[in-house]
Amino acid sequence: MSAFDALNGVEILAVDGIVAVGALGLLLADVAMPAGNKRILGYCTLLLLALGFTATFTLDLTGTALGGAYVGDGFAIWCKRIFLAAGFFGVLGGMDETARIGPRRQGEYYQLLMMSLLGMTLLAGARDLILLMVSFELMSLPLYAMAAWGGIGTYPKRKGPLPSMELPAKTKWHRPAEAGLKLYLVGAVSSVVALYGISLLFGIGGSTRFDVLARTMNAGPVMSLAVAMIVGGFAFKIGAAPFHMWVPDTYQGASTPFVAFLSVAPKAAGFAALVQLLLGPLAGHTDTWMPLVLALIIVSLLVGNLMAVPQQNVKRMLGFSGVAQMGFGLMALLAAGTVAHTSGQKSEGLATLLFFLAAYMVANMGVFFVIEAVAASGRTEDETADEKDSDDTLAVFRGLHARSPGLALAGLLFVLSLGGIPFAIGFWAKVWVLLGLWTAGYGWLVVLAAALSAAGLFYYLQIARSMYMTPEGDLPKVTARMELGLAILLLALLTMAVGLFPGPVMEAARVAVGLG
Amino acid sequence: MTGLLSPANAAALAELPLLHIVVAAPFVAAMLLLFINDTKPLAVRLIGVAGSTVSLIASVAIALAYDMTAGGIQMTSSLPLVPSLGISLELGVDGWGVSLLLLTGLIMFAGAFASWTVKTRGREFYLMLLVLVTGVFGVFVSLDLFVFFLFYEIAVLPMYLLIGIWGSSNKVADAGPFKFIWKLLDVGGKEYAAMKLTLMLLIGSALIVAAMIAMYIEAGSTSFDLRHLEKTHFSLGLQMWAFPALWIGFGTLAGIWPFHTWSPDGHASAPTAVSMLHAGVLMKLGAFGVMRIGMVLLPEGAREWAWLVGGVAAINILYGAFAAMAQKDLKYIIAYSSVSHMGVVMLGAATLTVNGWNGAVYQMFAHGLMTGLFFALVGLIYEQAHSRWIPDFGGFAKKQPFIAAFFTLGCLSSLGLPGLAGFVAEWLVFLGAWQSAFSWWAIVGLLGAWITAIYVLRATRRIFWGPAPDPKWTDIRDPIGTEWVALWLLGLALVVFGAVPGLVMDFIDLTTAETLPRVAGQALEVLR
Amino acid sequence: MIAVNAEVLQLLLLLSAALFSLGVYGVLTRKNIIGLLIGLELMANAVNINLVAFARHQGGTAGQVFTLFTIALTVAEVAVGLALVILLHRSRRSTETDAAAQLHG
Amino acid sequence: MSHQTLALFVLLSPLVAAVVLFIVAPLRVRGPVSAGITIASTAISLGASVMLAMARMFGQSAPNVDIQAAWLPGGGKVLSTVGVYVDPVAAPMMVVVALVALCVQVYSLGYLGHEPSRDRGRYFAYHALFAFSMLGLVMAPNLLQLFLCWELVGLASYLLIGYYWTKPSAGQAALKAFWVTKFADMGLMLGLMVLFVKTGGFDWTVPPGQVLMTADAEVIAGLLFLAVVGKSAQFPMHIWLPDAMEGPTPVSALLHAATMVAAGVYLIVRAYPIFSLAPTVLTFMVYLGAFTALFAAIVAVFQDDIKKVLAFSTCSQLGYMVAALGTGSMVSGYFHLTTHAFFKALLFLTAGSLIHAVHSNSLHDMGGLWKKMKPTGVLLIIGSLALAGFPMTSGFFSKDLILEELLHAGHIVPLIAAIAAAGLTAFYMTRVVMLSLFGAPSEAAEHAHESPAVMLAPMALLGALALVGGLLHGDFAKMAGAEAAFHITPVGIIATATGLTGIAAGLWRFSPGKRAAVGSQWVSAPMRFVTWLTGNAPVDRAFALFYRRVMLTAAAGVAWFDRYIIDALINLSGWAVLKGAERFRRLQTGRPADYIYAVIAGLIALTAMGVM
Repeated sequence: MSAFDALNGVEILAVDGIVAVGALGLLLADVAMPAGNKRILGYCTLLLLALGFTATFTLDLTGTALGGAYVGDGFAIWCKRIFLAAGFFGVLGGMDETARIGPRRQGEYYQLLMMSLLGMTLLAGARDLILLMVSFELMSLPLYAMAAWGGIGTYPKRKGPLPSMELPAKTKWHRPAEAGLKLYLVGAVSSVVALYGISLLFGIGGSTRFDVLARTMNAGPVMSLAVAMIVGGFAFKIGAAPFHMWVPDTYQGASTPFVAFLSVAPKAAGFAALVQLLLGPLAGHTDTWMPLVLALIIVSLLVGNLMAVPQQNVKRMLGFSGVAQMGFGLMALLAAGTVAHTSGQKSEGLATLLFFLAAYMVANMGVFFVIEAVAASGRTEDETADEKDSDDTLAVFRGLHARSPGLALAGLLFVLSLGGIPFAIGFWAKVWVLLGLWTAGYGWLVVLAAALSAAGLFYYLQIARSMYMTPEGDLPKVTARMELGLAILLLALLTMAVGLFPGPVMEAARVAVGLG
Repeated sequence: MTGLLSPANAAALAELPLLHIVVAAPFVAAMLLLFINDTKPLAVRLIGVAGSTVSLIASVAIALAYDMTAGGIQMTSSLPLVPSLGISLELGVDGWGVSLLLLTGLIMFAGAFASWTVKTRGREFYLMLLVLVTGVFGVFVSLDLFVFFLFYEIAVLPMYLLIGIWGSSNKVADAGPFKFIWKLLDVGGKEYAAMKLTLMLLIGSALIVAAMIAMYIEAGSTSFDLRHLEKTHFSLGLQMWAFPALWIGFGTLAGIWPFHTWSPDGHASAPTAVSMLHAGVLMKLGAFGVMRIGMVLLPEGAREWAWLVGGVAAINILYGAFAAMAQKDLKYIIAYSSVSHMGVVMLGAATLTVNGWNGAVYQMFAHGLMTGLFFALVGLIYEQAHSRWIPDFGGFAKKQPFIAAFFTLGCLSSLGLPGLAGFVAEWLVFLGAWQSAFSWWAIVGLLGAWITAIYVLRATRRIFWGPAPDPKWTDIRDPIGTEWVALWLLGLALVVFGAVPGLVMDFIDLTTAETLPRVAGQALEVLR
Repeated sequence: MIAVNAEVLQLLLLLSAALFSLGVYGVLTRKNIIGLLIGLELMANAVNINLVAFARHQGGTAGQVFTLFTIALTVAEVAVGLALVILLHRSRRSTETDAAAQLHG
Repeated sequence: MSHQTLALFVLLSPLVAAVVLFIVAPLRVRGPVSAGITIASTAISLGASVMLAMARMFGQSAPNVDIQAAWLPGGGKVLSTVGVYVDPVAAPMMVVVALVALCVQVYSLGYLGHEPSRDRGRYFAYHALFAFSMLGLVMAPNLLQLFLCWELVGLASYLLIGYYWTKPSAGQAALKAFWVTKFADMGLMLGLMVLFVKTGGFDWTVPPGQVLMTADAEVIAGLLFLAVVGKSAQFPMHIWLPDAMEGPTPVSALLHAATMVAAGVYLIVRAYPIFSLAPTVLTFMVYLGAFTALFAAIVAVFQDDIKKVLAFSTCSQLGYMVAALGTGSMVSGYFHLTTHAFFKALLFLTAGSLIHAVHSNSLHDMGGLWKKMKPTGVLLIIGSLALAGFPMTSGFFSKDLILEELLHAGHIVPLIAAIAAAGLTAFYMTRVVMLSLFGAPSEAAEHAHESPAVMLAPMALLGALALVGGLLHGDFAKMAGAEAAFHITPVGIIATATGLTGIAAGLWRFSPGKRAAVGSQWVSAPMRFVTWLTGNAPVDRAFALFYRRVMLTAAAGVAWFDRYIIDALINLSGWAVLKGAERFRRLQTGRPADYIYAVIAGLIALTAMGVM
């Protein structure tokens, strides 16, 4: 056995390599580059991500590497595509905002984003507890920093939840800092908890390798404890209730284009991690984890839909709606688990999960970008996003149909997609998930989910209402900046095109999980 | 409409992609509108009219091309959408579809003209309207359950914006002890109405999704094709819950009691053409869904639950009629009368007899024409009087003799006067009800028709008859210009299809005769 | 070196659980973010004890490697945390958790 | 022309007129044009009808005309047909309808001459519709078409009663007529349903090879009879008929005296094969008819409105017909229907002529008109004599036949009632004649003048028929396949004597000298109860109570229930969600410490779930 055996098959890490090298390259370029035109770094990032995305199609990334700790399969590749696409759109749509927040430091933002993406892409193929945790943290840590990205502003008097917390007028307050801190605190606790659970798994199974664990682990109370901690820890990442508390606050506090990224890519990664573990070494112990997932689904659906109802801040509303959406993702997992449990086979459940994540990515990023486009038009040049306290309430959309018909139409399309209305991509995602769930035998859950999803239109339609039914007053016309506009256009086209002809994409998702 | 074309010509006509045209025309028109400047209202209207005209012509052509001797589903075409799930854009039309396409074409054509006077944001209005009608046409020609559902949702959703933007708020009853609720929800407001309508219908469709998925899986998870599903014999267990699920899901749109409450507020708030389309056509989608999907695919379920379907329909008939009688807002009267008349449709469906089914489908057709006419008239009155409050009216026939005449015509069809389309439908439904296992339904239906006579004619008298109108109504007048189109078209259609019901009934009867035996089973043999 | 047999492993696991619980207690009760981070460290160290104990019990190196990684991860995590604390302190002159409680509802 | 073509002409010419007039507004708004089209079409109908009837009444050899076309399909077969059917039963009614319609239409030219042209146009369009529907009813090949037209004549009645739509009372009367008859029509619909279920069709004959059980026949006949009660204004559904006098007088003559109200009787005649299988219903008909005949006659005595007198008289006469049909003698009832059509139409037209002259319906406002309007007066007297059954007038023959049939069938009490009613009829008609023609002239009557020839001519024609129509009774019976020679019988003598007594009493009581006779103050104290009936009060009030207390209360209740229970439940759930969410969001305190609590608590919950 040669020392280099571990490098066998390392070519399947090509995409991860591109991202890693890109991240380091950006770091170097950032240092070398004069302060004036750091925006070029953004375009470089776009190029890199596009390159990586293309590579997932052109290169054969299937196989095993790192001595079995890393496996490239259809699922992992598909996940990578979602991450890279999310990164791509995140950069594209956020370019202006990033440049505005820190014109001289925008390179850091792109580096952090690339680092986080590296964590995600590695996570998608991890078959080893160590690699799983390392890549998980690699993904998480930059996000904490990015969430807190932004300037310090002064705000009008704000009411706090308690009298002692009320801020006097004109207090300096760093909204992104609060967003980052909350994400961090909940995230850190959760990841340590998950880590503890993983350490227990290691103890039970005696190995860090999934394939070994799958053979050696025995069910028991310790395992139940471990699984609960792992599920809980990762549920934080996907923002499933009751581990969702950071979601609305971070969404509201952080800069909108970042939230667009945060709301989709890490969640997809969280699902990837859950799938690796629960349908990998724990595939034989579905009785242990499926009740937990079921509980998370129900709580998420109820809490997310209920809490979204009274929100006036669009980003908060989307945060809660995202909690509910994650219920759908978990349903796909549940369906996949059931089939794995009963027949030991890969199932459509995973394919539905992939398709759902992609659909969610497209529509959710689209909404956030529309918010950003509208809010950005209300800002003056020297204002940064976090300084204006109210630029993302429902009121900013007033009369958008007249101020920018195109944006309004795109926004309508995205919220309808999120609401699961036909001929938008989100509809197919939800229906396919429900289809899988029914096959798995959770008919009652299908009815509950479908009904709550329809009821969820109440708050999605609030956005439509604000855009189409309220007079614009003296609000100015809106024009999205070029990059942002392009991102919105692309996402809208995707929503429409896949919504009209979902067949090929769904087929691809099936192929990715080894069906069809 | 049989025999108007020679078989050769009809066959040649059937070769054209008529079904695609009928669905695509409004959609293409809607897409065209995206590129039209809102400052050119005439161009917008003309495109709207053009889209609906093409659909109307195509639907007439479909009726002409349909081969009566062959029957069954014709003009089929297929375009796979999601091969792995067996979802494909299967189009085809049967006799029911032909008649309802014709109805939709007529109503939409009339509606395009009735929307002539939409003052603000006409482009978006026509766009939404055309998208909505695309969905309606789509439902009637879909042979794939999933695509059926897709179009169904498309037809339902634009209502939210159409009512919310162009609607009007209503004066509703005093809040009484519910002031805290009324205030929070803004009961009577157009946005309230729009939201209530949307949520109730979509939550209903959650049940449809569940039943649809269950049927798909039990049929082997290979295809949503209705013809495939029809061949499947679903287990009794599934039928016993899936049928009521479909009934409530689709029935919410058909206004079944007690899930009808979106209807009065929604119809009263909606702008003219939207009310016309919604009450005239969309509510029929619900009933069509119950019959075409629920009953045809789940025959045992339909048989087992017929008592409930018909019982609730009987409640609908009386309840809607009585509620209409107590209304003072003209649109609420029409809206509640729709609840009552849709009860007739559901009653006919529940009888599971040839006559009942023929009557049910014909009632969809007749009620569509009638209620379309009504809402067009109410729109005209409202536009001129800026009020729908009947106690303020009186003597309008002096200034609006033609509106009065057409309104009376609508009323007469509504109360089931022979010679008008409404009678044929009601008569067949009641006859079917009498033949069914629950004869008392027929008596309820007859009583409902009588109560209808009371409230519609009372309203007519209060609005149009009596001494010269109050001086404040100086501006009211008879229709002018394009306003005539809806009135003459729908009014004449009521008479023609009432006097010569065979024009449409031949189509309906063909499909009924083909599909009923599998639903009614032995019952059919006994009855005729 | 002490051999870690089953009894010892149990003791070690209990120790780790106790430490973890202490950490949780700290995380829940500290108002100061620094204190909270210390609690977090305790929890992370409980993980380390687990890993080391298992590694010794089962033999092999994987556990020890894992521990090393865990230590690194914890350090990185706390480093980011402290940076955020500094950011908070800059704007609010406070390191209490309640200083970051304006986004709510 | 073949009989088929003739029959089609009878039906289609008014149809074409109606369709043209309803659709082509420019023709309709011109009164003379509309009148011309309508009268021409009716004349064509009359001509064709007469030709058809002659062949059947006198020739005996003509086969029935039966043209049918599929109307409704059902399960791949024909459910029902429409068409024209002329047999000996239909033929005389066709003539009566077309003839009276033509007379009335011509008369209307004069009567409504002063109305705005537009309104006259509308009026004649309605007439065309009525002529079509009434002829369609008469010539119906099956009971379903009969029903279709039955409803359409109801519509025509509604429209014509409401002709003066600016008058609130006319509007109410139109609605009342429609509602009451429509209610009764439910019986007809239901009867047809039962008939269909039992025989598989809508024919009035039971198909060969099938047997209609007596019980079924009773049900069907009973239900059909319910509709007859409504349409032919039998007690207690007669309440709409007096109110229907709000319409123009020619309309009252045509619809509410001669033809439309007689449609009920015609229905029984037509469906006699079924009725004859239902003895209970027949007996009930005898009693109800006789009661109505007497009751309405009593009420008629106390009316001051000349049209109300005639309206109640119509009720009363229809009662005779119903009773006659109940005895099992189709011919007598049917014959009375035709003679009644002539003399009652005549009476209404003469009344219209009087009203036209004094611009009032009230007998108070008439008086002494004999001097001013001799021709009208003569015709009024002829009509009254015919109605009173004066020997050798048409009413004499037909009424006698009925009384005889009552005796034959052994219905003694109804017979007595009918004879009493005959006396009362003679009495109140004498009252009308005496008060209007010979009473002391009122102010209005001073300026009265005779009606134009266009009104007098149709009256004269009807007058002639009222006088001599009775002589046709033999042919009439032959056509119906019965032998009915007229004999002088004891019953006839008694009845005639009673009638003459009534006339004598009237002459004595209302002789010109007794001025107090005008108005209801002539009623003596014991008759107070009967005067109470003159307002039609008890029955009317019962119906009004039913409408207000039951229907409107139920409506208000349902509307309340809908808004405050059903809708409120939905609103309440919406409210609960909104409020609940408002409460629930407080859990999202914003304090990071609480968020960590949530994570730990969630973990503990998950762990607990997992371990258990």
